[in-house]
Amino acid sequence: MKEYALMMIGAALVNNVILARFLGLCSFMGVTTRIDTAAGMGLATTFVITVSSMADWAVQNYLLAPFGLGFLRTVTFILVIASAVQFTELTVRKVSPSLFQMLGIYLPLITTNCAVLGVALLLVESRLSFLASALFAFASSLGYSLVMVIFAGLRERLALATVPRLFAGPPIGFIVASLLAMAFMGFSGISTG
Amino acid sequence: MGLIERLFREPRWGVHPDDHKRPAADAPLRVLPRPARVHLPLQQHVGGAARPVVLVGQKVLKGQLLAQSQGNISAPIHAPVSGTVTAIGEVTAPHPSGLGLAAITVEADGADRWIETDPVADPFALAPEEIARRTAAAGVVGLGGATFPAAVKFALGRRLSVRTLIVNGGECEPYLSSDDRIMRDCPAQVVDGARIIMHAIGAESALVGIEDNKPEAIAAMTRAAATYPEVKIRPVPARYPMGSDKQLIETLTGKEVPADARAAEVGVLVHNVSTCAAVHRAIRLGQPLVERIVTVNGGAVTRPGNVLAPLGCLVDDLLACCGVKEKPARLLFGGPMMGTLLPHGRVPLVKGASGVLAFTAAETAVPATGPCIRCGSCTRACPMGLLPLEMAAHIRAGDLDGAVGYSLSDCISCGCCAYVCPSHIPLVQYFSHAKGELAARERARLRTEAGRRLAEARLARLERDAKEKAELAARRQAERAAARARAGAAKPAEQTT
Amino acid sequence: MMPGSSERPVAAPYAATANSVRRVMTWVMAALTPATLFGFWLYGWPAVYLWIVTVAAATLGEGFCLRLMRRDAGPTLGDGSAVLTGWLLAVSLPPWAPWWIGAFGGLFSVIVGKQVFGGLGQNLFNPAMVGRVALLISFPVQMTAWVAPLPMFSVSAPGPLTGLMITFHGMQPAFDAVASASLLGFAKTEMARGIDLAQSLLHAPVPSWYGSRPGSLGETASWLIVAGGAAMICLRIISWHIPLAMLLGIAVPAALLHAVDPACYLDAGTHLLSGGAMLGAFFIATDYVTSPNTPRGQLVFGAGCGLLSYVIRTWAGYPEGVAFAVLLMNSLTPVIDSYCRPRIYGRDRRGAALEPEK
Amino acid sequence: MLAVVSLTALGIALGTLLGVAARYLAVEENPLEAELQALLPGSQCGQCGFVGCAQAAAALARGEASPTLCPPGGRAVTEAIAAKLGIRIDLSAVRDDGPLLAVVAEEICTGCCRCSKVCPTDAIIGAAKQIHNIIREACTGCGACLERCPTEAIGLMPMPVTLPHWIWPKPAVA
Repeated sequence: MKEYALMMIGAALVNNVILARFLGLCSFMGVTTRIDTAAGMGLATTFVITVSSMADWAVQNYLLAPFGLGFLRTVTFILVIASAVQFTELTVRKVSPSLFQMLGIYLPLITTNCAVLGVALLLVESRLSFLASALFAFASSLGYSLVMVIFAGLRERLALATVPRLFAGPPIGFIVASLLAMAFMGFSGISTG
Repeated sequence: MGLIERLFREPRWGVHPDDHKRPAADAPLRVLPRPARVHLPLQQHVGGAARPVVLVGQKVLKGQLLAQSQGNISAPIHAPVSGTVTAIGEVTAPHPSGLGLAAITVEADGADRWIETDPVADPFALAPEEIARRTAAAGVVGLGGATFPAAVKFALGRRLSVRTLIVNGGECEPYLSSDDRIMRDCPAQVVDGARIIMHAIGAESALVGIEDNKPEAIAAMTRAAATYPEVKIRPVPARYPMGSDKQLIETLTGKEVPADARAAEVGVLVHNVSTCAAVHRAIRLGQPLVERIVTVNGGAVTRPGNVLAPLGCLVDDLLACCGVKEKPARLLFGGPMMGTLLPHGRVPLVKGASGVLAFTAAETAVPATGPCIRCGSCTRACPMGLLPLEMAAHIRAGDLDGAVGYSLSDCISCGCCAYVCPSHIPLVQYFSHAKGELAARERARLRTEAGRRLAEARLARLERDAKEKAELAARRQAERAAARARAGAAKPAEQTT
Repeated sequence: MMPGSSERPVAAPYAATANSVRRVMTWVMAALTPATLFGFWLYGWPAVYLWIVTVAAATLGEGFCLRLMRRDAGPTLGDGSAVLTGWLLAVSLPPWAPWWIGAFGGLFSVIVGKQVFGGLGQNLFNPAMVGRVALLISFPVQMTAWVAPLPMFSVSAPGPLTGLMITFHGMQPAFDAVASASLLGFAKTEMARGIDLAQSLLHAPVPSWYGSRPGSLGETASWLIVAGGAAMICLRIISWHIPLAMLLGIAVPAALLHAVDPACYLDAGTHLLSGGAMLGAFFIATDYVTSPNTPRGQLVFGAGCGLLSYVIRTWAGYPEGVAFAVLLMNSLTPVIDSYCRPRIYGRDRRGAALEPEK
Repeated sequence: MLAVVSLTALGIALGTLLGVAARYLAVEENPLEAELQALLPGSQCGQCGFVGCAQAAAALARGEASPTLCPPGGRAVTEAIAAKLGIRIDLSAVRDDGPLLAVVAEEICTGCCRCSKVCPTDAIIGAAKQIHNIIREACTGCGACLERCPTEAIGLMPMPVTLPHWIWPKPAVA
């Protein structure tokens, strides 16, 4: 029990997908202009990461590993991820057309969000059990969503600030991201300690 | 205030500016020497402008109707002096823009002859509708500054069966003391006016809210209301903006007026003390609203005090009456918190002006605006529970819809936020600007929509025209063909014969 | 137009408070002075020099940035915010840290923590804590080199000249003050070595009631900090929400876990009185710019700061977590602000109009 | 071989799943074009370069036209279109001098009636050989009448500022 908790905290905060592993930066900079949008993106990505990680675990352990098809891993994983994304896209479009409009191109682009494939590949390497990998994937994506929402809040405020022209736009975004990463370093040592 | 009290009895809203009410409030009431001419803007109230019923050159008596109300929400204008109508044209409006406003100018003849009035001995024998009619005919509007026609409010109160009349003697604006003066000098008129209004709207009781920094007014009003148990005098804490309807209602009754709703919907109606006195005069004496008490105050004034002045006299006349120490650097109608900036002193006194403030250059000097440090002072001060700093930040960035998302429409422009701001950000101006822009946008939208309707109507008309023309042409052709056929038929017949 | 007024009319109100940004900053500095003077006395001349270097670096950094942006530096420097940033950073540094720690920290705080965002009021993170955390992760050795108190004018204390040597020329190993440890750091290393608290605390550095213990320049005298904070609350410079919530956020979990297992977890009193807890609660977390501005939001923010401080102190790699916790909660401030809004008059919490009550 | 088979099988399986999902989660196409047309002034003035507002709306929906295309609509319409299309545009680039009005110079007007025939909102009144007049409330300031006037008697001017239309200026940023 305690191990699971520690592992989840580690996945969500200490080794945060965005701030420590630097995955998923495209959507991190792309859809964090408003808190609502970022939360929607976080939810969609959480769903995709969790579902596709579970599916990928099954594919890995019952298909690829037994038949020695390791070289097909990336292709199959992307296939699974793309399907999950397609499903999510259909769902979002049905449930919340406004969110669909706001996410725009970034919704289908979850497919190429390296956080998704990254988590799946990390799981293969770590050889966790099914439950553990599901929890790890879920925690990772929660960490992703958390950082997305935080960053969206910060950018909402930045949009109103009179940032010097030299830093306006992406530069200040990356400075904020770096300061955020610095703050998240405070968590380091939790899962190992 | 004790330390413990300061820590734990923090008021929930508002500010407590230095009130500067004395010595002006204590000076006895003066009467303005009759001005040579008066200018009466046709719009001194909320609603439609009045329509002139006099001609240039016509002789008028004091109290004679000059312009009648126009539309459902409007108020008539009466002559405050007897004399001759010399012009119907534009004068400078009491407005920061300095734009013009249509007005009737009356040259005083010095006689001050009243027109024949129609006093009522027992107003309580009149039907409520008759009181409303007479009040409307007398041109009484809310004298606290809102200038909403009083009679319209009566009708509203009756329709929504209001039970409590709240008489607003808050006068929370610094410097102003005209309501204070009227309560001290003629409390009987105020109480009688309140009782007449109660009769007109069918209210059971009246609560008179008076800020506790006016002990003399409270004493005088208590004495005057002693014989009428239904009129209760309620001292309220002196805190700006206690004189705002919503805040006074909440303080006196504990009820909160829902957003976008009127006070009458929670069973109360608010009238200012000066309005009550004006209703008293309109009914008991039959006199229309032609004069008012106005506070002349501010650092540039030599003898600050309250002056009974005819409407339409110039600000310069009032200042001359009270004396000016130095050329005022800023002139205001109303108080410093919500008052109207005047472009110059040649602006006529209007019904809603409770004070004329003349400030010296030293008093108007404000520290330079700094950046917002998000201290939250404005949030704590806002009596409406808004977030002025967020709204202003969005407006500054040009995001008006963002400000609307922070409920800009609930802002009452009381000025508490800008008053407390340590960075001296003109928050209210941001909000006024945004409200104006949004209104302009709405007007543009309506205009576009009307244009579209017209365009569609035109297209339909053109189509109809074309169709009719085609039909007509077809009919003509048919007729011609028929005629030709007939002719053809006749010809062969001819041939055969 | 009136004489003296410009073409653009000015809107009401035509009255303003005597309060100003400068007055606020001045009061905060005044409230911070006793604890700082105590730190000077406790750690001697090196502390004074470090303070001067840090404050000067912050001020110069601000002036430099304003010059770069071609803005008039006078009024902005005059409001005292840069001095306060440097000051807050200085009091959170190890008192005998070399001068370049203060200089780097001061510059980093003001430039990266504040001016990059557009100056006062625009920054998203507390500038002093940005500087402190940047120093802590860049120079962990220097940033955790605590000294035992050597009160000024005592026999073994370094004089003004020796102090100069310490600050500007690196530490002099001749002093036995060197290489002491703060209580939190001590407990953490002992725990890591497998010695439980019941054992290790027996020979831990004993904190004295008035704050004579190894620690940051101005963080040790909790009673002076509390006095300064209380003065600020009375003057309405800050409200009580953040400090109270933050102290509770540290004390409640500390008390609970200490009750569960005293051998593993320090007690609440120790947590409150050590490290930057007090300074953080009264002076750092209460920074206007980077904290929420509604009471409810401030309670959430304060509790979050306290809780995260405790979590980082107890489980993470760093012995002190206040700076990280404040930065983390700073980053959440916009989110807190957008969800904790005050109730608008005539509306319910969600913003819908109330039902009229007759 | 196994690889091909397994991949194909996986693809077919997932494709079927998605197909089923698409059926259950189907939504009607967004009637974007009609919504856009509702935002445009509808005066068919042609200043955007399209024949009429319907054609402009179609081009907008296809993404072939910029939201800034409508001069009579001004900034308000541009903002509304951009919001509908979900794009951000720099509004400062849009010239908006506020609403415009057409005015007839009475001393030059010959009463030829040509302008009133092209006015999309029927805002021009006047009989032959009579001086024409423009109904302020109905004029959209599209300028269609300007080119038609043989004597150049019609001009556009900004709507005059009146008291209720006066707006507080935005405070100068410190």
